[in-house]
Amino acid sequence: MRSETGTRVLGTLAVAALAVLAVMALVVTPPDVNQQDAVRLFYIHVPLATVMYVAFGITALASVLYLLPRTRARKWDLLAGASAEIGVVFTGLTLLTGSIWGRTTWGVWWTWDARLTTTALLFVLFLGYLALRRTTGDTDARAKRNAIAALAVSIDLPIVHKSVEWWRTLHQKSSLLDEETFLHPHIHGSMYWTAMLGIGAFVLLFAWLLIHRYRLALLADRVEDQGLERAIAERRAEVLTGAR
Amino acid sequence: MWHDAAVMAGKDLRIELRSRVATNQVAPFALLVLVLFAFALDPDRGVLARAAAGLFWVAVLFCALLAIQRAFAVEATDGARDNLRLSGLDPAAIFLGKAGAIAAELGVLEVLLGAGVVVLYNRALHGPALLVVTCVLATIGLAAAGTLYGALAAGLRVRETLLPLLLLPVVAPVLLAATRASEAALGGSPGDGWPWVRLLGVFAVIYVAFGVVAFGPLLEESS
Amino acid sequence: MDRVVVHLHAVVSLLGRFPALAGVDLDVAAGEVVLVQGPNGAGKTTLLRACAGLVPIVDGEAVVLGHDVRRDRRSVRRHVALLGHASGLYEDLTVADNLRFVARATRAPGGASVQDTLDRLGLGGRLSGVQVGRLSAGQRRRVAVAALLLRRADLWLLDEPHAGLDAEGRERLDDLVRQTAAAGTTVLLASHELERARPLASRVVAMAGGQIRAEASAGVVGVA
Amino acid sequence: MTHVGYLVAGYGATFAVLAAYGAWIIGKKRALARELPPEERDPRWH
Repeated sequence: MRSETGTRVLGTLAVAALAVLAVMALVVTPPDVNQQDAVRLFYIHVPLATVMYVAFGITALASVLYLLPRTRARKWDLLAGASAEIGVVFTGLTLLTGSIWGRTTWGVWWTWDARLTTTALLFVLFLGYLALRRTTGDTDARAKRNAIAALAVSIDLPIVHKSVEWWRTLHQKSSLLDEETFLHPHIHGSMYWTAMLGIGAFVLLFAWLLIHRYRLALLADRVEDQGLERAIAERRAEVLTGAR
Repeated sequence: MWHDAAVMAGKDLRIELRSRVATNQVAPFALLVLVLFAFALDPDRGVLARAAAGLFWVAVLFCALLAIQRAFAVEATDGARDNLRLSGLDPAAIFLGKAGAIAAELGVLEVLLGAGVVVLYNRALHGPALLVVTCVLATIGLAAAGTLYGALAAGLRVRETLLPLLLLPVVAPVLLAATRASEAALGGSPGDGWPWVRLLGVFAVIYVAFGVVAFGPLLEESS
Repeated sequence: MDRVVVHLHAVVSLLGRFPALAGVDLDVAAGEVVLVQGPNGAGKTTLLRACAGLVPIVDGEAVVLGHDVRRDRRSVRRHVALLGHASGLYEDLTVADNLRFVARATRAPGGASVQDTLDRLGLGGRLSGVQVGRLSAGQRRRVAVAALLLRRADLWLLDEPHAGLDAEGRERLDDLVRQTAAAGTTVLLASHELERARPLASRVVAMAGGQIRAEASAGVVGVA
Repeated sequence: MTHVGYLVAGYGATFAVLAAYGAWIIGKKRALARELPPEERDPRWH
């Protein structure tokens, strides 16, 4: 049953979960004592940031699997690319919602808040990775290079995270945007459940997007290969047409 | 392995000595960048002096980009790349050799830039131990990550524009850590600088190790 | 002494997505000098580079000097010397610098010394101190041949070797090919210049459309 | 209800971008599927 109905169910589930999230986040949950209703942005900002890391984690894992000779397969390269692209979309949205939230709290569109800065660096890091993926070259060579590039970026993440955190917490205490402060269970019950729902909904959406983006990559790969058989046939026919 | 690395580094450095691109183009460029910063930041309001460490490392970053582009432009002719693969040199040694040559060049440039900062931005040097360690570790980190990304982008038509996009975000933590450590040294409170130096050390170790492992496949695959 | 040095069966090789080799079958025994001739774009250059393990082989079998090229490219390369269109030398380095780098890099055990090789190619005197960038195409080609000699390889892959050489240069090259083939080194030679290359070859194969089309024994003077 | 404008902008933009991205993927997939020979048609592609 891993056919079309499977993903359609997943798709409708994700949309339903997002709808419930919107209602809970915008209406049901109470406003924050000092941020008032701006806190409602958290219900999508935090899940977006969480899924971003999940996506880039999958890219790193798939790249490792591609590099290990035992598990080397085209599909890992395609999965790494698909997950990274979705990851960049989620990173962009995390930055967007973070910036809007910054505007409501500090009146400026961009604050050098530790988490936002790290996210911005992630955005540029993986944009570079995606740019590298788009360059031409023979498929196997390109796939191996993509995997190495993905790992070269991924091993940088903890360093980026640590250095930015030290840099920004020299002056003020840890970032307000931290989900630990936000997801703390003792906060008002409905807020906590809404936050959990948020992460669940966006993970479902991510899964749906990944499956279809992966299939798109598979299809593009197949169309490219299909062209290859034709090219070999034409190549061989070159002599018959008297290519003297 | 170390013999091969020395052979490679020797070749790269000899190319730089003979072609004198480093001395005639990259070094003047480095000083030019310092002067441009001075134009951008009005010198007499003290901003320049305070930002000296940061500006120094931004200038080093730009020079690193040039040195890396140059190091791989030399190998860009497909004949040279074929010979390198056929040469039987161990890829890890090629990586260490090339990174070593770039590190050496950057070291010289840093001394030059250091003098430039002291003279142009009239910042006296303090905490020399911290400064030297910071420069050494940051240079190793930049050379290793730079050589790795130079190989990643090598052989691609768009490598001139792709290399900065790929490399600069990755070495952003080096810029951050090196600047903070240098400011701690210049500001006379070296104690604050040492955690940043540890971070530079971690970065250098990770990217040298990753480069040694990844360079072989990269050399193979760059068409 | 009929050891098969090069065994290619249905080899397919891609340049980007263009199938430069579309199913090549070729067997070359030790000491043979095989001439591969054919029109531009037939795939001659790719064939040589595939034998050297420089181009990914996506299909078929390829065994060179006992090593499977597809699985173990690096060990093939240690025993192979390629003379390509591009000299592959470092323009900023002098002739002597370039050759010293090749000698030290390939750690040619007991290889002919750099000076000796320079003399054999007539590059000994003033030329050795000149930057390769300043040499003429012909001189550059000679330095490339000198580099080839330094490698003491078991398989020579020569791509249009005579191109750019003057009469004296060609004479020296022909002597070198005869001497090395006599010494047991196998030579795969890709060339347009039939009248120049044929006397050297013990066998001629014609190539077109990324495949070996016809085979003709040159049956000619020179190497048996 | 404070910051309504910001909330609408934040939620609206997020859902709009995600919906557009999803639609783009499905659309591109269908377009590419047409290039495959009929026998390779596969439910995964639509």
